[in-house]
Amino acid sequence: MTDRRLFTRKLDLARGAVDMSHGSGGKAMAQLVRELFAAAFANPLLDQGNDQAAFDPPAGRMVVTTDGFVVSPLFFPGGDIGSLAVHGTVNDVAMAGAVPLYLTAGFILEEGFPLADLKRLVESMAHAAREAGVSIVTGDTKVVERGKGDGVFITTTGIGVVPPGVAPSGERARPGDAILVSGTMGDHGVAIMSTRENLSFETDIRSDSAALHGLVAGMVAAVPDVHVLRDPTRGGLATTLNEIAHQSGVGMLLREAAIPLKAEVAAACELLGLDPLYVANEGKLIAICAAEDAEPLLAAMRAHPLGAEAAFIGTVVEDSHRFVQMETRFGGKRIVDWLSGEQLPRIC
Amino acid sequence: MTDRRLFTRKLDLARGAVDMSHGSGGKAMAQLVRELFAAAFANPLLDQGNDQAAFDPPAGRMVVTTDGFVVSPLFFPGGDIGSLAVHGTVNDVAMAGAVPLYLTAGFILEEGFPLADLKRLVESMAHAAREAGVSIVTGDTKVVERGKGDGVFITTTGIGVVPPGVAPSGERARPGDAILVSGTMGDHGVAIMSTRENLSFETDIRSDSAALHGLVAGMVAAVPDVHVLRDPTRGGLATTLNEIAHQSGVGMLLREAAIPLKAEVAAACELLGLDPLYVANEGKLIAICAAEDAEPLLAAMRAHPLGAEAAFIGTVVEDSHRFVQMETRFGGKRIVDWLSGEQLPRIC
Amino acid sequence: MCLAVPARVIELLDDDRATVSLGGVKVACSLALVEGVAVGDYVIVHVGYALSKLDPEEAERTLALLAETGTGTGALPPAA
Amino acid sequence: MCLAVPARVIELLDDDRATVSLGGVKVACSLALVEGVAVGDYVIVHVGYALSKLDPEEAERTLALLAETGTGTGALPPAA
Amino acid sequence: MKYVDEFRDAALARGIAAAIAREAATGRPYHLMEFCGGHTHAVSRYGIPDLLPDNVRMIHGPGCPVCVLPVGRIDDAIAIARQPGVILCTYGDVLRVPGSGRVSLLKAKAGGADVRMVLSTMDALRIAEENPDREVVFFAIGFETTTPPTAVAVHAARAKGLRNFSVFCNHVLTPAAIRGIMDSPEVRDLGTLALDGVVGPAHVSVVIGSRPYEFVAETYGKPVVIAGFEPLDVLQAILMLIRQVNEGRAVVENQFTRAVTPEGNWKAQRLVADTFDVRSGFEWRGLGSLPDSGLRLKEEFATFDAERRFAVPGRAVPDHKGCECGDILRGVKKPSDCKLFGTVCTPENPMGSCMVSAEGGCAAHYTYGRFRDHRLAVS
Amino acid sequence: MKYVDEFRDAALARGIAAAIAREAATGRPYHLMEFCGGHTHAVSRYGIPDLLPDNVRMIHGPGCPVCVLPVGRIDDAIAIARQPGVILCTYGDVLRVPGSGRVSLLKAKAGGADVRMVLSTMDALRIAEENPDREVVFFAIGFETTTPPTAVAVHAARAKGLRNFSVFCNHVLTPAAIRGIMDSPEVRDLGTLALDGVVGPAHVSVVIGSRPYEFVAETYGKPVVIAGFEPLDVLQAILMLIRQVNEGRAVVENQFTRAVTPEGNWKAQRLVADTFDVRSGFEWRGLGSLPDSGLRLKEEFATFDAERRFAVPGRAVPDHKGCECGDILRGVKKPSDCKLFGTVCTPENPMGSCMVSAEGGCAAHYTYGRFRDHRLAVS
Ligand code: SF4
Ligand code: SF4
Ligand SMILES: [Mg+2]
Ligand SMILES: [Mg+2]
Ligand SMILES: [Mg+2]
Ligand SMILES: [Mg+2]
Ligand SMILES: [Mg+2]
Ligand SMILES: [Mg+2]
Ligand SMILES: [Mg+2]
Ligand SMILES: [Mg+2]
Ligand SMILES: [Mg+2]
Ligand SMILES: [Mg+2]
Repeated sequence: MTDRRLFTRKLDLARGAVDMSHGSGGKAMAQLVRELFAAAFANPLLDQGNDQAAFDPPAGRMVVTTDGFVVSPLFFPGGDIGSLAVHGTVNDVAMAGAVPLYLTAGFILEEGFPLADLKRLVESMAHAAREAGVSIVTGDTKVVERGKGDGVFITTTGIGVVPPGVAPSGERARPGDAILVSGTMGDHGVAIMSTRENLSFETDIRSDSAALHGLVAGMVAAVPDVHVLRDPTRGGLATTLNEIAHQSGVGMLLREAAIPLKAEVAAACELLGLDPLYVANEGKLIAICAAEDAEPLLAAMRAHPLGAEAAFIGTVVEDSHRFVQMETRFGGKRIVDWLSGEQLPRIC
Repeated sequence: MTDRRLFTRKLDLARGAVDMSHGSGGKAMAQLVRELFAAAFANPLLDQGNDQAAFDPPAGRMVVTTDGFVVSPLFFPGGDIGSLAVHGTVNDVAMAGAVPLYLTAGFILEEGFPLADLKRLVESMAHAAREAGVSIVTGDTKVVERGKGDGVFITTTGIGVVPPGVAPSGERARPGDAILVSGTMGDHGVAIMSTRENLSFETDIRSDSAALHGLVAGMVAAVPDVHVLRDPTRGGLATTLNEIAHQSGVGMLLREAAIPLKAEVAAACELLGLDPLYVANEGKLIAICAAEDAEPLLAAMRAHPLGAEAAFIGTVVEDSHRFVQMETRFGGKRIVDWLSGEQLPRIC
Repeated sequence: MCLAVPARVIELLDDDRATVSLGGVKVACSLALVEGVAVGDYVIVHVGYALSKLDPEEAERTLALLAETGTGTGALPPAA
Repeated sequence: MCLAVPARVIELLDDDRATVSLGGVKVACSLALVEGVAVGDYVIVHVGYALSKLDPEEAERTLALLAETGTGTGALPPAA
Repeated sequence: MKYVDEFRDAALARGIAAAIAREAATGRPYHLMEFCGGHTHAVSRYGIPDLLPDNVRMIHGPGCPVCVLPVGRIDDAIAIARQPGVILCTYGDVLRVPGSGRVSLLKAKAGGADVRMVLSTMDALRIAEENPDREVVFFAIGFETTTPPTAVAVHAARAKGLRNFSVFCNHVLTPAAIRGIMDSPEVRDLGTLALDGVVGPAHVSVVIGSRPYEFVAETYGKPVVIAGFEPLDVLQAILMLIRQVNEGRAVVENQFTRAVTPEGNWKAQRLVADTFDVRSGFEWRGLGSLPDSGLRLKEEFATFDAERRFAVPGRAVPDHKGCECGDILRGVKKPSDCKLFGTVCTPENPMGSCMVSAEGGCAAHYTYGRFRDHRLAVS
Repeated sequence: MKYVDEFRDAALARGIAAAIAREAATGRPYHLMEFCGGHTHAVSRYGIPDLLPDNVRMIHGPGCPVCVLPVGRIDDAIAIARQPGVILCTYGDVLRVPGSGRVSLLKAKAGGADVRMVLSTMDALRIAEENPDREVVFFAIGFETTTPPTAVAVHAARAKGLRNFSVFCNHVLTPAAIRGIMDSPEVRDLGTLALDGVVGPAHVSVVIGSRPYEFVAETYGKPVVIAGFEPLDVLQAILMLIRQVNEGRAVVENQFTRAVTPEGNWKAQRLVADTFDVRSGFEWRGLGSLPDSGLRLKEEFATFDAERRFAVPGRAVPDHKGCECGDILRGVKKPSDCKLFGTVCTPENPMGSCMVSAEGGCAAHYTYGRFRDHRLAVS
């Protein structure tokens, strides 16, 4: 029996819109799932059509992570909420040093959302997953009334497996460790800002949104004992380093001049009175390792296209106050504190 | 170093409200996570404070499942969105015959949502997880502007492990199989409806929201080869049976008189012109097994408090049209079709 | 569209309204279209309004007739 | 609050507005508060308005002075 | 549920069914039209055809107010709903009915119109009171059963001095529809629609009584039995009609004596008469424009009349091509006679209103009874 | 970034720092007040104290318009924002400033008020045009730099005939504030605030020129150097002040010659004069009510004046207990002198406005410089 028999008319993916029936659990929902999600994400586990995916566990420690994505606008230079929802979660898996295997995806759709847009971002999501070598193995769809949502929210969960001997974790930074970043800071946040109606400026900056597990694979092959890996997303480099300092009970000393920054990102931040160290990234990572591992780790990073501009930006120090400090380009010293309040809402 | 040093003033969980800074990735978010989520969900994996949880894989096939929860109202007779988000996902894990182990939780909060309500439902969630013996091992929080969300949406992902020899799946229903349900139909949906402003009626019906993995454990111990397990949530018994019929390429024949139904649920449906077979359940399951296994399976179900009213409601038949048919209490026959459109939005 | 249910009046409310009960489910309904309704009466409720009282004796008569008909002894009900 | 940046005018727009560029980032700003601004000029931009032109010669003079000062040879700038 | 469950008793049903089989064993066919959608729904949902002998055939009638509403009126309601500031309230039944271009009120809602489902006119009034700066329009549809609650709302709105409440009135009258059927060429001239009797409206008759149907017996010589909506009520009415036919009688009989009297509810009738005027003609899907078949608000309630307050397209729009709703509503075709039935047209993608309402002939047959088509096909 | 990066050069900074160290080696202290929040921010962010000898001490002044706004005016803005139909637009700086009961505009927004951050008065005008049925209020705050854009908006609103746009005016004048400091008992009588010179406003002076500060030198005998906001500008101004002090001179000098002239921007000044009247007195946090220190819309723009259009509480509200913002704004206390600093009061939970704006003394010290307190504590 074919689908044609169950769904007499194909979803109008060109001109249709989400309505409440698409979340009702009935045939309209089954059709949306079948003709859009299952078609785009097709893989043997998902294709079974159960409410869950079953798989044989891989050898090695496993990791699981989850992130919700509420970025506004949904489509932005360099990506969209669909690709971001894949990259963001793949990266959180990768930050455990792990190889990502499976994703789950939960959609919360707002009544009236154009199916054409939904199709575009679901296909972008499918593309990102294929590129990253992960399968979207199960999912869920809910629909909320107009005015109770904002187009689309996506929550993805990622599952991966960690190679033996690899165990990066936020509490493993030790005084003397080297702090590395994989590339320029703030690209994603600036790309988002450039699209905001009340900020709008013109720039060639695109989001750096990318899946980092390939980069990480090279890194842990070179330095299995990397102490910390983390992606500086919301809150940017500054906040992420403060989190790590806090978790590990250490201080840090950065060199402003060493932090990679695109000139246009710096200029956009100047214009808006923002500090690029607080601006979000979606395709960059921070790595912290023993001082003697810094050279080979940096080399491994630079050997991967996504780490070509990797840099050694500072050192972990002993500090009971857990301050992240920075030698400014100007020659003075300052704290690089947690983000307080918000720099810009809804960047991921 | 204590939290007091990082957060100078405790979150005002009595009178405070969510604002955009709670989703910014900065210190306000860290505090919300620490003082509310981490405090309520505390467990060794979550306590590490990483962006992902790592664990040693259990022996046996694993399952993963995800569901978003957007129920309105957030608090309803018999539960709330927090307990529902645990039960719903634990149940989707259990419907694979699996033992649930870990949950992840993604929150999408609307600016202005009272922290007191958030605390209440987070604690309800924590309680439900403890009762179910699962740990919430990682999570995520986003905040959207007022008018772009609806208080709280929660997406949970569950991970579990399947005992050897157990492999229920939606495509395994075979002609001749027995169709069982674990109890009365439609309680959850009627409980939700009774709270809706434009429907409001008075009834003692409470949601049946409950974690079914304990019931399932007894069932698969008694009949490891149960063919299909599924929880008839959105779309109710009718839609779920149609899904299974479609997946397995079979028909079904139900006996209306055998389907357990509370008198008040029947009355509420009569009043609203609804069919209880389409009304959602959150603590009930459908089991399909070989005819000869029906007796022991029913006995195992009835031995568990959540299956005390379990019943044998029909039989799988050969039917190239995959019709689910029913002998009415009245003596006639009719189709029990997929839900078309929506019976009631936002019940889960 | 003409869905209506027979419900028992369990409480008279102000504003010409009443609480009625159907199988234990209670709901408010308007009495604006009927007269002389008392607690204990059954009314036919449609879109939130009682349309008329239900006559219990006639209901019994109908059921009796149905029972008789089944055994071939039933007389016809009277012409309207 | 008094944040302002020096930006180069790259295009005059209608409505007394211009596109200015700061390090390659382009943004629109109002010229309502300045006069005689031409493409290529640098202006001080504050909350979306050009507040004045920037004098390139004075900027050079200041930088020269800064350089000299560092080596102890610098004269003081003139009193305002 | 007292007065409900008793009328769904399977044992009694078997008894009546036996009596019907016995008494209908005359070698002749019985073509009985259930006028009401409520009866259509009961027949399908309880599987009544399984209890009837082959020579007793039920014909679906035009008694579904959602189904008989012409496409143009749906378009008008959508046009009103889309006007800025408007909240359009209506009963759930009508939300999914496709207008022109297959746009329904539900789709208009997804597109941004503020359309709200209400269970009662009281809810619409409450919404108007709660939203003084919005225009609240109640899209009123229904037969005589549903009209008095609309009248109550209009009077209450006037008493409360509500200036932001109005009614888009689509109330219609059942006797006119029955007359339309009886006067149709298929019944009168062609004889293609054989009609031996009519199962008459239950809840409509609660309001207007059984008397308004006497013309059917008197003028057209067809027996009528007013019947309740429970399946035993329907079975009993069928038996009563068969007896009239067998005896060559044609009168109006009342099976639903527990709630219907010859006179009906005078209070409700008076209120309706005080609130509405009969339109000289009103368009019915399938039956065309029928004289004296629709209501509109009286002049004195003009400020509550959405048709006078809002510009509506007011265009007559033909049914969707290929949709046989019109013929089905007249009883001259069965749902399975429509080429689109179950293939192009399903409850998820209805091409016509008969596939929308649970009381529409196509929806009832699709949802509950379509297995019978296949059973026939293979037998 | 041309004209930016050059003024952040580390090599040049080392040269100026060496010159300062050399020339300040006189055995006497130098107490220099940077008037502007922009300077406060630059000093802290670039770590300028690390480049200065111990006897050169920078004192934060009252030049942060967000910080000097009294609590009562925040309360007024919140009261306006909460009125039905109002959209309150303002610059981002002010959103987190706590009013009474620690309620900020951001919290009011979370509570349902429609508060929008704008980057320019043009955005507020656009919002007013796009929402003709809403009342759009621009919460105007700022010094002479920020006032002309407000004036442009008011004139544009009049030209466009906008009836739903108004301004809640809190613009204040810097010379009055400097006079307030100079006249304060700590400077004049008690001598508890030693003041050897003032780093004068950069962008304010772009608009009003350097001349309005001459009274500081003439009346109070203190040297002033108008300086740009880049760190080299500040360093150079410090050197220039040290030289004046060493030479016993007290004049107004201009370091920011690339954008400041003695006369300033006449076009902007004229527009401001045409739009606003000077209030006879206006309350400054820390300085009390200062004569001729605030602006309000002229009578002819009364319809654009939110203070005349909306009822506001207009209550004077004392600062939060224990908050030393007032003393810090007068320069008589350092942030670390406040008992609440860094314990009860942090940027996430500010008790006073000085902990909110990046240009507030407390926020700048907390965010960039507080490690120095601890360094001192252990050394
Ligand atoms: S099946 Fe659909 S298209 Fe055919 S008559 Fe019925 S409603 Fe119209
Ligand atoms: S630290 Fe806080 S409380 Fe103390 S003066 Fe500064 S702003 Fe006021
Ligand atoms: Mg995560
Ligand atoms: Mg993440
Ligand atoms: Mg699901
Ligand atoms: Mg929206
Ligand atoms: Mg991360
Ligand atoms: Mg699931
Ligand atoms: Mg589920
Ligand atoms: Mg399920
Ligand atoms: Mg996260
Ligand atoms: Mg909301």
